[in-house]
Amino acid sequence: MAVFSGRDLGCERGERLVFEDVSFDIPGGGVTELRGANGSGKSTLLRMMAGLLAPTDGTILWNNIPVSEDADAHRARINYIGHLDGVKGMLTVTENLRFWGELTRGQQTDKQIRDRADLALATFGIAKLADLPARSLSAGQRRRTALARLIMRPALIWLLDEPATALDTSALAALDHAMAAHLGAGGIVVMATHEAIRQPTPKVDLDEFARRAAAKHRAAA
Amino acid sequence: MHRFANPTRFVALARAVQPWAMTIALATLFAGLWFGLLASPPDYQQGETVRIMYVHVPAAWMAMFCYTGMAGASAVALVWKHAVAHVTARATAPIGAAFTFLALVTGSLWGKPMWGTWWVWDARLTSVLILFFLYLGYMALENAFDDRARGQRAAAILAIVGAVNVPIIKFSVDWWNTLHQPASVVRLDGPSIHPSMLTPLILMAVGYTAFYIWVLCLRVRADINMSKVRALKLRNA
Amino acid sequence: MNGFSALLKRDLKLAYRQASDSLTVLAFFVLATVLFPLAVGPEPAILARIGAGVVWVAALLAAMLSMDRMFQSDYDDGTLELLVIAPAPLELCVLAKACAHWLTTGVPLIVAAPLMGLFLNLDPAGYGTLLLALALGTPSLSLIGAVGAALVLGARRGGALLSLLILPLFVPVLIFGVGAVEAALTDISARPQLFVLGALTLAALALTPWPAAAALRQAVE
Amino acid sequence: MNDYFNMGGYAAFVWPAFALSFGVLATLLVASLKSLRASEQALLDAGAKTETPQ
Repeated sequence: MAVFSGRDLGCERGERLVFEDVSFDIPGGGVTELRGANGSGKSTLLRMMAGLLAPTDGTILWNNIPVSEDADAHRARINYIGHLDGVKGMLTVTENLRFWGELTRGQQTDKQIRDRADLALATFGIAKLADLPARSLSAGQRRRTALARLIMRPALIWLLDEPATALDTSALAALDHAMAAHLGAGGIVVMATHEAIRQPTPKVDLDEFARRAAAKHRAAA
Repeated sequence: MHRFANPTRFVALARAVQPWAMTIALATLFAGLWFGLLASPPDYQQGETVRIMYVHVPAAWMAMFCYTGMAGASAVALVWKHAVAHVTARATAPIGAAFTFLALVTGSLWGKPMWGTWWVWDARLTSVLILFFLYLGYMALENAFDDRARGQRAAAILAIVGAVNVPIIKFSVDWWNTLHQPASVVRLDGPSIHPSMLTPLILMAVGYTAFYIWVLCLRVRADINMSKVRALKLRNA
Repeated sequence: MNGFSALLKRDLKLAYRQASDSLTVLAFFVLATVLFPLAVGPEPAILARIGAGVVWVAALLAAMLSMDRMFQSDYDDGTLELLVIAPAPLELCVLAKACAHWLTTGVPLIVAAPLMGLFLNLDPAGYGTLLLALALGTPSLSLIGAVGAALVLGARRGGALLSLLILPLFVPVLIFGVGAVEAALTDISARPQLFVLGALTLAALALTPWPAAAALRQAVE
Repeated sequence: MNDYFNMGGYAAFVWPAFALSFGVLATLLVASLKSLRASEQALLDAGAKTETPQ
């Protein structure tokens, strides 16, 4: 069974130590919440999992093999939704989604990409916005378009950075539904969020890791 | 600060090298001056102005030497992620720029008596002028970012890209210069160098190199100290 | 390759919808050229003598106008960080961006160049070589510009800084570009200069994607 | 002695070249020394023992 894990991860930005000795193990089909105060490094850890940022210490592993050994395979395995939506204002919603489908087209035909885009639009309830230029969308609608990107390219690991921002109840329901389907198929979801997720989930609490590291420093001093 | 790629070892090295660099620099520069100004004959063609060569040619060599050093340190910094290599490259930039500036000014001071104008589009002077802009670009990019680490990495990439381009620029400027060769331009270094002129030249070159290493040690130590100060402030904050 | 074509198609679509951008570049090119007769006087002999140089300098500065925005909009709306971690190779994305910049900026300059030759009383015998030299030289401007644009992402006053960084790197292209036209005008063969221009572009094609991609990766870190 | 300083009529070029060269290098040296002293002082103020107990 696939497992996404991290061993003693540490991150230093400039001269600031963001976090150290953070470890986690997330089995297939598992969802994990990143918890911690502002500035504890939730987004940084998520970006590190996505491969945007190399860990200063420690390693990230997939099935106990460091992901750095095959970065392309890791990139194909993840779908990252950050703070920024990555939506081009001058393109329509459909064009935005189709672009992401075409970018990693593989053997898919145009028709398959179009169908997948329609499915993504339907999943997040923005089918009626399909031909609107993205610049005229509201923040919530733009966030739904960003989330629709999860459907455009199947990926084992979903890395969601506060996905629920600007989402209304129906969008939240759509997100839960999509996540449930993804988890059911053995996928993994790592989410940095503040809202309480309905069902209790395993947590990676960065404040807890910070307390432990501080204690270790005090003990060593 | 534990990720600082053993700064303590590097600081110890800098402190060990510094006094040696200082003594060599002072000794050779003094000897170079003595030979250059007093104990060497004027040139039969250029007369006393040939003495300017003793400060011009070493400066031009150092301009190239520092840029190569900067590009090398940047490559090490990017490949092995040694923050100390970034510090070395950043400490080298102003020294290299100073040498390039000196090469340009002394070149112009040397050109005036020979060609009657302060600036002449001689191939090497032009290439050194472009090199001077590469230095300015490096320093400007280095502190154009709020995040220091971003500036260091961006400047390191620029230094390497610049280093790849220097020979291409040199080639095209030489080609351009020969094409537009005005009849009156005499090649800058004139006749082949008489042995008695070689000693001051070599002395000055060694003196400039030792001076570079000496000032480099000073600037690297200062830079590492300031990083430690910032880290301490962050930790106590 | 589909990453390349998807990004190129999207960028050309965006450029088409914001056509004013390439028009302003073209207007700058014409305006910059027109300044010279106003400055040095309309005397045809002088203009003919400096014509090739003026056209090239104006083309080079015009190409640089839109260069710092090559990655800026993607950097601001989050598309860039998604491109960095997309399974498609980032170096190909850089090539697609440089190609889009060349098509939207370089090609209009080439089309307008003969008119500029007319303004500057350039001997018509030199038009063919001018077009050929621009066609061979402008791609390397876009490619080297891509490295510069990636380096200044997120820097204060990126535009001005970009020109300080890459103008020294444009010197070889300028020298051989003008050299080719002047050789044609003095009816000696311009082939050597054109070959060198082609070599510079091929070298840029092979070498610039790596530093540009490295600069993009550290920009989104 | 005087004609030596005359530098065969080129005094106006030889002396400024040397003076400027050593002037610029000396300024660079002094600036670097000063910044090192300042950094060591700042290190003291920040409460760490200095790296060189000078």
